[in-house]
Amino acid sequence: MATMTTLLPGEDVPSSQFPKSKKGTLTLGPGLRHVPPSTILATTAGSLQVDHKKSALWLEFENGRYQPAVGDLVIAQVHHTGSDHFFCSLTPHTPHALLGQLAFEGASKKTRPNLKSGDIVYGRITKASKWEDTELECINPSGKADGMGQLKEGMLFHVSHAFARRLMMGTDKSGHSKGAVVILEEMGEKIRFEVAVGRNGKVWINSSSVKETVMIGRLLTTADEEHWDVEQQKKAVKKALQDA
Amino acid sequence: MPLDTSTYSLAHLRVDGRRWNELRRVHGQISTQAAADGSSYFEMGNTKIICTIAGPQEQRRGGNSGQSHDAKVEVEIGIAGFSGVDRKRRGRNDKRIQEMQHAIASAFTHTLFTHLYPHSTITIHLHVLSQDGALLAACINAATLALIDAGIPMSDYTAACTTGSTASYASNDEAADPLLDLNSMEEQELPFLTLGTSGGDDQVSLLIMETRVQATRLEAMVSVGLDGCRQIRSLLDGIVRAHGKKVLEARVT
Amino acid sequence: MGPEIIHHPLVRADGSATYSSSLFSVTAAVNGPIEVQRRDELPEEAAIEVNIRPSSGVGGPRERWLESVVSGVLRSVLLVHMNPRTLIQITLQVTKEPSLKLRRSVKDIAALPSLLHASFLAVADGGLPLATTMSASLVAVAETGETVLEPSEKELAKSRSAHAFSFNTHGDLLLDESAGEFDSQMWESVCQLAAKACADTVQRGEDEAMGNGAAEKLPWLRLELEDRAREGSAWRETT
Amino acid sequence: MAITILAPAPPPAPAHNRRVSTDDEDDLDIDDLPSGHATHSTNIITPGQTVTDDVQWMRGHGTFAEADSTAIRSTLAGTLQKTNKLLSIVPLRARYTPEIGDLVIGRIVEVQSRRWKVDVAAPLLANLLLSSINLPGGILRKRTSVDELNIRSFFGEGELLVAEVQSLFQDGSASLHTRSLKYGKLRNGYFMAVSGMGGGSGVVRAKRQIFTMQTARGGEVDVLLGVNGYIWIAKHVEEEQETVGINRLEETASAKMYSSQNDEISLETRREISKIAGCIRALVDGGVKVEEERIRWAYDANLELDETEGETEYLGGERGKAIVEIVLGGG
Amino acid sequence: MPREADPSTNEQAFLLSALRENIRLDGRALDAYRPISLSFGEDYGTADVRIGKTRVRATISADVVTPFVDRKFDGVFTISTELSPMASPAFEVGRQDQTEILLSRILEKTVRRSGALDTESLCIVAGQKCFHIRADIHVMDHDGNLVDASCLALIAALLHFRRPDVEIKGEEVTVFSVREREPVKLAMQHQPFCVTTSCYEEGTILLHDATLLEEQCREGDVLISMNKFGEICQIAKYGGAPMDGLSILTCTNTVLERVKIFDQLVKDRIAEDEKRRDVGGLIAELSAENDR
Repeated sequence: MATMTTLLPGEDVPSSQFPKSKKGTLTLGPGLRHVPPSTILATTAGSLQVDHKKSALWLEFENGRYQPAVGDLVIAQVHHTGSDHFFCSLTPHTPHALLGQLAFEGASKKTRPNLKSGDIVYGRITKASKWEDTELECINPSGKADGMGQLKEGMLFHVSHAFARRLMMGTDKSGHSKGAVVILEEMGEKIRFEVAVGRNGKVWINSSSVKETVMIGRLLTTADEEHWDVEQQKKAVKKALQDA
Repeated sequence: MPLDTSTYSLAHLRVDGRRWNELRRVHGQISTQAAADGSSYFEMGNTKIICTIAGPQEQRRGGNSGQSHDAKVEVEIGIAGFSGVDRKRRGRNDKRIQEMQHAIASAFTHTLFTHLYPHSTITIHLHVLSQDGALLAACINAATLALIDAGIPMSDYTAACTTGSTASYASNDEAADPLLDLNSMEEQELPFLTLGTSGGDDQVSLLIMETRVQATRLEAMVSVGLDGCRQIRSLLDGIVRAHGKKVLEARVT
Repeated sequence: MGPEIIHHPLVRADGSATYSSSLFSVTAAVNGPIEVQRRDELPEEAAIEVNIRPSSGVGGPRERWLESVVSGVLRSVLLVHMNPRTLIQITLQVTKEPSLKLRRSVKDIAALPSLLHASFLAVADGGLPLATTMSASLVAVAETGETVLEPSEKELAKSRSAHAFSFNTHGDLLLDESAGEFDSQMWESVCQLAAKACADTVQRGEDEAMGNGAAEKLPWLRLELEDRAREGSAWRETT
Repeated sequence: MAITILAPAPPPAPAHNRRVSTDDEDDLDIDDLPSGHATHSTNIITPGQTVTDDVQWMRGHGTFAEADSTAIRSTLAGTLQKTNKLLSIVPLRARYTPEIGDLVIGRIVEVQSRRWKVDVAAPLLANLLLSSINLPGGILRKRTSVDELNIRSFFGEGELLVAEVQSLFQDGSASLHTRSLKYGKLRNGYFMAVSGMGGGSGVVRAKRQIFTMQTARGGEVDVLLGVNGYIWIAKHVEEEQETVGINRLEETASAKMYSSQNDEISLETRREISKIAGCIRALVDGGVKVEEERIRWAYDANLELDETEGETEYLGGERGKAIVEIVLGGG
Repeated sequence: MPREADPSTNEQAFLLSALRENIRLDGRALDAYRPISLSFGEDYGTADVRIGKTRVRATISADVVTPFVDRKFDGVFTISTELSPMASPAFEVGRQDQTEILLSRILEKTVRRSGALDTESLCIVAGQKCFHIRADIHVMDHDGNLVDASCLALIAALLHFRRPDVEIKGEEVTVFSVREREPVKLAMQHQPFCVTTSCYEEGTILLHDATLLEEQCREGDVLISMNKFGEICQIAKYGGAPMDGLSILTCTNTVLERVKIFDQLVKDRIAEDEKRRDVGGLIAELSAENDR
């Protein structure tokens, strides 16, 4: 891997780092802003990441509050119910996001999902703007839930939003975890459990036993807090399975 | 002024002539304030309290308690400047009073059926006219009566009283006797606790002690307190029944 | 001696940092962007709330003044228009103060660079959008007329005047607060010294200035921030 | 100020003898109690008291059972009421709980974009939707967005109205309507609050909640008894029954419908209004239920007393007691 | 008015079902504490306590004031607890929060009312001059159990603190700065600590050192303050779910065990700190000088 470019707030991205793309459009991710005509400035301290295929640039940084972005899968908690929306909270102390009562699989005016305050849902962000309320849905354009909707039972664990992103990166062709988190895969080989990861730093885990759920959740939160590398993760999973 | 506890060991009589397990005179009235949703007047010896209930009524805006589905119990205590020996004015922000308010509110939140009144508030106003010990206990008893008058469902009476232990903490006297229902002179000299129970089986819903005492003496104090609460409960029950009888008589004629 | 910095010392806050110089030690916590109360809401930009808490006692007028100065500087550093109708809440807890008795006004001036550094590092840690990087420095003028950069307690106690400056990476002046007696000529020379000092903290490693090998001119702020940035994506290297 | 020395009170009855145990309390003969709304037992039941542990009964309002027991226990101080197999406790006194069809008097607390929030002395504020009121210009008129903007021209904060409970929400709050000519804004009168329907002495549900009284000197006076315990006593205004078509009638009525301006009320009428209010207050103080017949009796009783004992404006104290005595004696 | 966000229904239900199986989310035993760290600052009278993610800092300071008219022979001792948004955005500056009131009351009763600090020893000239010892509690991170952590920090800081030495010559009072003369320790009469017991499931499950989530889900709590001699300084059970009278009594036994551990912890850390400071026996020398 090439040496990492780190930027300080207010510094511009050197044009040599721009993705070599045939497409004319650049996609800017978090931590960067465009100042016309062609300057790209960092808005925080982070390491520059470039995806040449997608012609995208973004800055990676670890801490801070989750900022909603369109297309993100999140775990939201219903705060209260309005006449045609559920008011949901993505992170504490931020304005509520709106979840349409009809944005569920099979929902109609007659059969609305009955969510109460305190329930949690897995949904996708459809609108995120600094001027308007954030909006969510639990339905695909095809009308299918596709794993979204209310999350029943189980337990919610809180991790940093950077760690949640790594958890969601999936694996590359050779089966390696792109995000360098192998806990879920390693565990999955021995134990059956359900998992949903929200970009807002929430991981929902449900298994048949309380003990196993707690074990997986604790491994994830400690891995996040103590910055375990893949080897440490594997070791910890092994140990946890032995102790159980 | 140190309390002369030496006489106690001789005659086993307290400064006001009571024995160790005697309550002071308890007197209560119900429905004293016509304008309130519920009200009571309660005396424990010379501690005198008026209690009024407002609600359940819609929660004030801006409370933003969003998720809570149950009624909220709020308590406001006003202590009259002339109620005690020292004419000290206590401000609204006095932490001791706020602590008492919190204790009473959370004790009743558990015994009242708050889930029957979603998004509403039940406010308990307590006006202390005269203090002579057992202030918190008297407030709780007065509130119980007023809440019954307001017709707010509860699982049982909440009854409270104080107990103390003879001889202060300085002397580690194993022979210390527990005392029931202390007056303010006794409260100043002796370690004491306030005990509140709800339900018949000695379920302690409130216990507050602010003075230093040997842990070994706690058991005797608590058990005397539990007995005191049983007595208070039956006295409260008597007050409610007498009031109910009066109301029914008026209705029948 | 460079300042001592601890990144992200707190768990609950969105961003936090502890900054300790030889004079002061300050822990900063930032929460944001969060929901703002109606009365503080700004339609076009984020409201900034700064709270300074002294190590003992409750804050008074001098803390309120420091708060207003700090929030003014941060407003020019943060991209407040990126998060309109929200709140960025910064709490600064002073944990160490000079033990020598200093003049009130001098002590306040002396505290400013530490407060600013702590809050800037916390804001950067919290990933809040920033327009630029900033640095601050303290200069004291001794009775002899000699200028001292980052004075010690004793030097400060004996100083004729004290000056706090803050500059961003482009060399724009963000803060200028002084106490004591001085003339405009003196001020200008002090200002130049401070500008140089501020620029030094963030200069690029490859710059020739590094070659001079002056130890006290280490670009500590750049190093700290870059370290932090690398740490954030350290996991990539393990794959 | 005169100082009275109270006689020393007797010592409290030895409490030990009165064990708190349901066995010692008057045994409740549930089986003998006739079923139905009108009758309840005369025994007082207090919170926490076990009503029965017989499994044949079902628990209704004012009772609860602990998770691990079948015993039905009371949550209120009141009397037992039996409806077939359902046992409920009627409290001695309680705040008004709305029921569909109740005639209530309320006060506007808040104006929202398409509805009003109305205080009806219930645990929660009642709703009055813009679509549930008669709009000026005919019943069948369509509601427009202009009406939404002019919502304050119908009812503003603090104004009083008489309405009927149309439906109840899940949380128990009421939705009101004023879609009848007898409902709507209140003016020309006097408001008083007594405790409402909750088993206590106050306004009771009766055949007629609105009636007109012919007073001795002040002409006709309307009395509106809200089931929620709010009472409105006002000067009677004759509807102008001119020879106009039915549509015309509605129009003239509706023009005045939302006026907040009082008519001219003579001193005599004002005095009579206050006397009726005094009578009602005397009834409430005496623990007598407030209903049309009793108010009329009380008013007549007061007139009688005016003659025998001289006229007085204050109807509390001794005079109040005398009125109540006559009323209880049967008018 | 900001407030702490309520945990989701799932979290509440899961936490309770786990407790029913005697499992806590962080794998602790019910009566176990999270790892406790206690450290002292460079200056005298600063203690930093971390219990898990909860972090509290106590700072003691002293100055000379006139005593209260009705307490001529006593010094002044105040404890200030002001919660800031640093600990949690739910805490607002300048508004008294329920948590803050209870925290301040418990510290007041545990430490001040129980006479842990001998205030008579703070008197310099009766009726004219005395020390005002001020304790500031700064909550830096809030993840539950603020009371126990604050109490521990406060006692440790009081034990660590040294007030300036004074000399009285007739009417004249000289207060020596730290540089002039080795400062002196405060006179402590006993060291009380507070232990919070949280209860669940109608008081059948009791646990110590609840995290914030566990606090939000609990039915009630009992705060008991004791010293190692088995004296109870304060009990506070504010409402909540009723508990058996007997189980409160048994609570005091487990609390006493915990208090003894706290007492030893503070003692060890203080000894370590003194050793660290006493480079080359300098302090011993100075204090010997003071004694004469």
